[in-house]
Amino acid sequence: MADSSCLAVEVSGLEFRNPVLTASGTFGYGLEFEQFFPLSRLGGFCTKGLSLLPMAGTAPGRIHETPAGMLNAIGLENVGVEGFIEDKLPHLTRCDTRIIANVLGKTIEEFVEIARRLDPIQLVSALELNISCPNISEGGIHFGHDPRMTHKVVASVRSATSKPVWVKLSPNVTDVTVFARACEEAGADAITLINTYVGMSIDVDKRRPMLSNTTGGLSGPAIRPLAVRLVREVYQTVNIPVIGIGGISNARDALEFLIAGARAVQVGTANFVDPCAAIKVIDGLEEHCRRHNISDINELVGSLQVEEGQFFYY
Amino acid sequence: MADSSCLAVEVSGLEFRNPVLTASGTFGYGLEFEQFFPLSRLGGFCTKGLSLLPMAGTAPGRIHETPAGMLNAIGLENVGVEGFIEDKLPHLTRCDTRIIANVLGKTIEEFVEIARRLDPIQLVSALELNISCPNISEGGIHFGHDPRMTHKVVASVRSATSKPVWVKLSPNVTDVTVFARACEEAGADAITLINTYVGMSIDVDKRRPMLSNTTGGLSGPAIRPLAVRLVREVYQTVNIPVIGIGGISNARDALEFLIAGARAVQVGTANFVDPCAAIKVIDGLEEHCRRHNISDINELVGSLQVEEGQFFYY
Amino acid sequence: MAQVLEAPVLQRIVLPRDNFLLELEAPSMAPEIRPGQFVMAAPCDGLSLPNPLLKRALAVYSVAGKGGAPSRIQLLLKVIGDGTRRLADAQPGSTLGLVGPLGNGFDLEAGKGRINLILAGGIGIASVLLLAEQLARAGEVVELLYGARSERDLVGISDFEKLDIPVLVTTEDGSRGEKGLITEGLKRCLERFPREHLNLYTCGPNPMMQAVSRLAVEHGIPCQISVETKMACGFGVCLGCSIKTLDSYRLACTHGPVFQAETFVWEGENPSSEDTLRRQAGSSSSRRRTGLSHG
Amino acid sequence: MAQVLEAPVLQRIVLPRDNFLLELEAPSMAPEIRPGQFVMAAPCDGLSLPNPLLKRALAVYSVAGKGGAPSRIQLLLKVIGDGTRRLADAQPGSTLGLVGPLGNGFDLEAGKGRINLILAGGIGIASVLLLAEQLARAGEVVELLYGARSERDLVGISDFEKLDIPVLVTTEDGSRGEKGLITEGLKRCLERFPREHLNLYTCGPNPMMQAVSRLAVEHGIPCQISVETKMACGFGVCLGCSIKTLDSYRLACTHGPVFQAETFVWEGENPSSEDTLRRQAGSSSSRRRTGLSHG
Ligand SMILES: Cc1cc2nc3c(=O)[nH]c(=O)nc-3n(C[C@H](O)[C@H](O)[C@H](O)COP(=O)(O)OP(=O)(O)OC[C@H]3O[C@@H](n4cnc5c(N)ncnc54)[C@H](O)[C@@H]3O)c2cc1C
Ligand SMILES: Cc1cc2nc3c(=O)[nH]c(=O)nc-3n(C[C@H](O)[C@H](O)[C@H](O)COP(=O)(O)OP(=O)(O)OC[C@H]3O[C@@H](n4cnc5c(N)ncnc54)[C@H](O)[C@@H]3O)c2cc1C
Ligand SMILES: Cc1cc2nc3c(=O)[nH]c(=O)nc-3n(C[C@H](O)[C@H](O)[C@H](O)COP(=O)(O)O)c2cc1C
Ligand SMILES: Cc1cc2nc3c(=O)[nH]c(=O)nc-3n(C[C@H](O)[C@H](O)[C@H](O)COP(=O)(O)O)c2cc1C
Ligand code: FES
Ligand code: FES
Repeated sequence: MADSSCLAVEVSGLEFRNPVLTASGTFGYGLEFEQFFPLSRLGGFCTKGLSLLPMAGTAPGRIHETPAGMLNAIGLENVGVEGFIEDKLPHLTRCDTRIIANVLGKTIEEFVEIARRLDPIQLVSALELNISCPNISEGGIHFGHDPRMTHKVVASVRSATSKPVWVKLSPNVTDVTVFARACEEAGADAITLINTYVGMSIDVDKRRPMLSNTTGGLSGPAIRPLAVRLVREVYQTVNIPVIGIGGISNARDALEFLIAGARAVQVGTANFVDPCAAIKVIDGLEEHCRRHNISDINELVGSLQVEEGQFFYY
Repeated sequence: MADSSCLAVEVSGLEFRNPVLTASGTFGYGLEFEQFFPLSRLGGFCTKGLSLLPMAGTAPGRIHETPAGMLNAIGLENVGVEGFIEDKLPHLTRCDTRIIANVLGKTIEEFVEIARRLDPIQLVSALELNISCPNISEGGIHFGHDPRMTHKVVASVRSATSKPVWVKLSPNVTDVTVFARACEEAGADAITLINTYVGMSIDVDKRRPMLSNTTGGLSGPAIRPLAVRLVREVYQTVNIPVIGIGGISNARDALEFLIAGARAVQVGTANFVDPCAAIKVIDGLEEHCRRHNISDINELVGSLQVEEGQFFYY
Repeated sequence: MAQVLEAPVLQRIVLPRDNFLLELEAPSMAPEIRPGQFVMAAPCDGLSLPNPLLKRALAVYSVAGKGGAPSRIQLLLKVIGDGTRRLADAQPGSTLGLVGPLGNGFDLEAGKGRINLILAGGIGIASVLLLAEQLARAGEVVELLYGARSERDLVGISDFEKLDIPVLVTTEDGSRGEKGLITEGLKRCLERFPREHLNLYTCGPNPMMQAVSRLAVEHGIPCQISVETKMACGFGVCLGCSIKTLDSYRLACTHGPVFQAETFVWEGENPSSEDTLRRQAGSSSSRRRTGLSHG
Repeated sequence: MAQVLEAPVLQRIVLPRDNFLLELEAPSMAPEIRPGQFVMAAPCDGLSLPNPLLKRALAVYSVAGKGGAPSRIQLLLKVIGDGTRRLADAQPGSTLGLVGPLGNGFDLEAGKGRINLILAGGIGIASVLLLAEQLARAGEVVELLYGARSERDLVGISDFEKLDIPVLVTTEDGSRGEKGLITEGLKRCLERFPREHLNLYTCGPNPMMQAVSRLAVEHGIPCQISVETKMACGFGVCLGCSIKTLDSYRLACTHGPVFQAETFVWEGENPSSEDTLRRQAGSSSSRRRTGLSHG
């Protein structure tokens, strides 16, 4: 059922059996989910952000739930690129799904070095550059808030790897299309968006931030309307494919992104709420295609019909 | 009880009996709420955005509910500044609360002209410049996304009125502090934030936007963590007072803003959910002060305690 | 004057096809209700945030109470999405948060001395029981034309029969009454009764009300429609519930939810200025005209 | 191997002070539960979005079933905020969404041949019934020290008494048992029993567990603590539930929720490198040492 071909999509030269991936930082290194479903059901998954060296992350007090969402400041705790290659990948050789390595450097050189190390790794289908993490002080969001830096890091990684390069954009900017264009010009193969919005919650009795890091990234259904709009804007701006993320919990949510212009989607926070959320999204998309007689889900991509000019009375 | 002096605050030279106002566009012209409670309970209220001429707003399909929030594209339907002065204000002469005129122009000249017309009106305590409405194509957000334009419109209005000038900022920018500083330098008396985030929802069966205007502004609890963080940033940047808005439904929510640095708050979308929401916020603040032995709510303003430097392990 | 209150749920009756009847204790509100008015409602569940966030508009189906002024109100609702799902789950002993009464309701004057046809589609029935009751009590001629997909979707018929109001049922699958659309029933009424004596009220899905409106306007019969829009507040401050009339946008909550069919512009309709003039002419003449027949 | 399932609520028992016991049908999960493990839980309410969004961690209080393998699990919960409010509202006939069993649970080996003192504070009792049961069944010496604010906050005592486990109650207001804090009870035990024969388990509010830990570490008594943190997933992927140990951050969900008192760093504690060395030394020695007394 899940493999029925009506859901197949192509992104950056790669075939995906369906347009549903799971988002970086919400799916561990994939292994943790094998107890819930075969990873081969997925279009693919994005690893937790990998840095050159392992990182321990921020102090306890890393998450806080908010209305229809959550704040996180994990501080990119991860096993490092070598740890991933040596300790995690050997267990993934038979997972039969596309693995996207989400990577993060503090400098361009680090980004390039990580890309080089992953380049020979067959099991990794593509790189997703996280230039948008709000939770570390160096790197991350710095590359994502200055279009020249964005261009530079993308171009550098592009020339350091033979794999498709996806760039994950920050929504915390005035005009995301500027960054999308910079990525396209620098040779990116796809744009993924959105990463989280910077936010903050306060314990009003203690008068202290809920997170040890003071601020964190807001994810979940709360931000979905913002993400859908940004995906639409980027879809209208660039020619490379767009991968939509932000508050997707079910097939209806995923369809919003596809119709807005996303070639594929990623399920994030919903994996915490229901470990099988991504599978439900896939099943729901197939059901939708059946009900609406859609033989190829690509028909839906960018199919939003917008009414002509609204008129205002004065 | 409500008038107990522990809640009194001063903003831009004006005394408010409590720090709870109601937000523009969510409280009509005040009159609609007289059936629910005496307006004198409030610190004050902000009128629906007033333009030079009346506006009919956008076509039907103006609102859509989203997780813990709602999108709106009202298109600034309003009676116009003259309509307000002639038809609404006469009924407000005995409301005994502060009226803040939220105003909006398509050009600097319009802003100035509206300010001039309101200048002699005693009942209006202050002007709140809406340079951040996402739902009209001219004016509004254009002034809010270019710091030079922000400076220009604020300085122009500042010299056209003797009333305090508050400026309402857009959150849809990379760095809101740039705009806050521009306002301060141009002579603004207070900063109010946030206005809504631009978002979009899609009817996936019809493949059409849920709003006739395609995009709309996201408000409600969903955006509160984002608003709290922006208020904190602006509080740390400027010396003029900050008025916090965004998803406040109860006293706890309001306290987050006060502790983050807001001198006063505005209740918006919650007025729709419960017409008495603002009153509950006021009662809850008083209760909080009593429970925590706070004799002056100003003690709380900006009282957030942030831990020193977090350490990361590598 | 609308009130804000928490009303205890006294009774919850499960009806076929996801329809529910809730009876609430609301002694301050019940006597104030006029036919066609509505409340904004949501369960009080003790959570810090309601889900969905916004209350939902529900017509007051009926008011009740032993002797003297009514003290209870009844809501009849069909589960569509999350808002109605949560309302339908409200158990006796729990309470609903209400704001109301809201809206203008139906103009009963227009029905004086007329043959009043009430056309209800589906859950639209919820808006018209009080109307039927008051018209009947005032001695006016009233008939209910009630259309639904299937027999099991019909709710509340006995409440109308108790008032001795003739009920003409049409179902799309013919499982009860005439098979077909309610407009077929209306067309037959147009043959049965002199048009100039007719007065219509309608509440139901948009396509049905649009079809009824078209017939009414074509034949110059006054017709009041009770429309459904998304509403955030229900009392005129969010400006979110606008609908289009021939000369301006209006708010469904405070100007409506009842509008005249002649001046209402349906979604997708784009009346040319000619149409506008014709319909406006028709509208004023239909109001003045009394003994005139279009044949 | 954790499972994802929808478990029907069979029974809901209302206890004093906002405590509730829920019994669920979960035949595939019940036999897998080890003492100290937990589930992530939320009601299935048919809405398109859960509210709150995230499930809540709940210890498995007990498992039950007629003959053979257990088929039901019991959750004991106290209403704190929205998450536990909604769980407590779950009626028989409804279902809970569960993920579990999760976490490593208690190390029962450590209790072999020891005098096992279980120190529970408040709703912390929920994590230790299965532990007590299995220790008792294995023939180990077990005593429960149970502290709460007041008599009415004590829940489940009879479940321990049924197992013939001595229960030593302390309440802050003295309404039942000894008046005072649970650490007073512990101090008396330290006098009653040879320390080198003791083994502690504790679950309760952080300040209580911190005090218990301090006593245990001071006296070189092994002590397992079951900690509570905010959890988004419960199975090791959000990395949100980290706690600090002397040498690294650890995940409360997959590395815990049970940790050794000696290596656990409490909020606010900032062990100097000296402390660290001392405690690490203490910790390894306390494990090796058997006949040594600190006086
Ligand atoms: C003045 C007024 C009076 C009303 N009176 C009643 C009443 O007495 N009884 C009653 O049951 N309802 C009544 N309604 C409708 C009710 O308010 C709900 O808004 C509506 O049923 C959908 O709310 P929901 O939360 O269940 O669905 P939502 O979650 O808001 O919507 C679910 C999905 O259904 C679609 N949808 C919305 N409305 C309808 C519809 N009518 N038919 C089909 N799909 C729809 C939405 O676009 C959405 O995709 C009234 C509405 C108004 C404006
Ligand atoms: C491994 C594990 C096992 C658990 N087992 C159980 C169990 O068996 N039974 C049970 O009832 N609970 C148990 N809990 C706690 C439970 O998961 C809830 O998280 C907690 O009670 C708060 O959830 P809530 O949604 O009700 O409150 P929230 O809305 O999340 O919190 C409400 C407010 O209370 C504060 N708060 C959170 N936790 C506590 C607390 N413990 N005491 C006081 N204030 C608090 C929050 O900071 C917030 O301000 C366990 C937790 C963990 C991690
Ligand atoms: C706990 C957590 C950790 C995350 N870690 C990463 C990360 O390492 N790299 C990254 O690019 N995005 C990370 N993200 C962002 C998600 O991949 C996703 O972009 C975001 O959460 C929005 O999607 P959602 O609303 O579906 O969660 C993380 C998100 C969460 C909630
Ligand atoms: C329906 C609606 C209409 C609004 N109209 C205006 C307006 O005219 N002028 C303005 O400055 N802000 C307007 N706002 C923004 C609110 O004043 C407020 O800044 C925003 O909604 C965030 O607060 P909340 O989350 O409490 O609603 C409007 C908001 C809503 C929901
Ligand atoms: S529903 Fe808010 S104005 Fe009508
Ligand atoms: S709760 Fe998600 S990793 Fe522990």
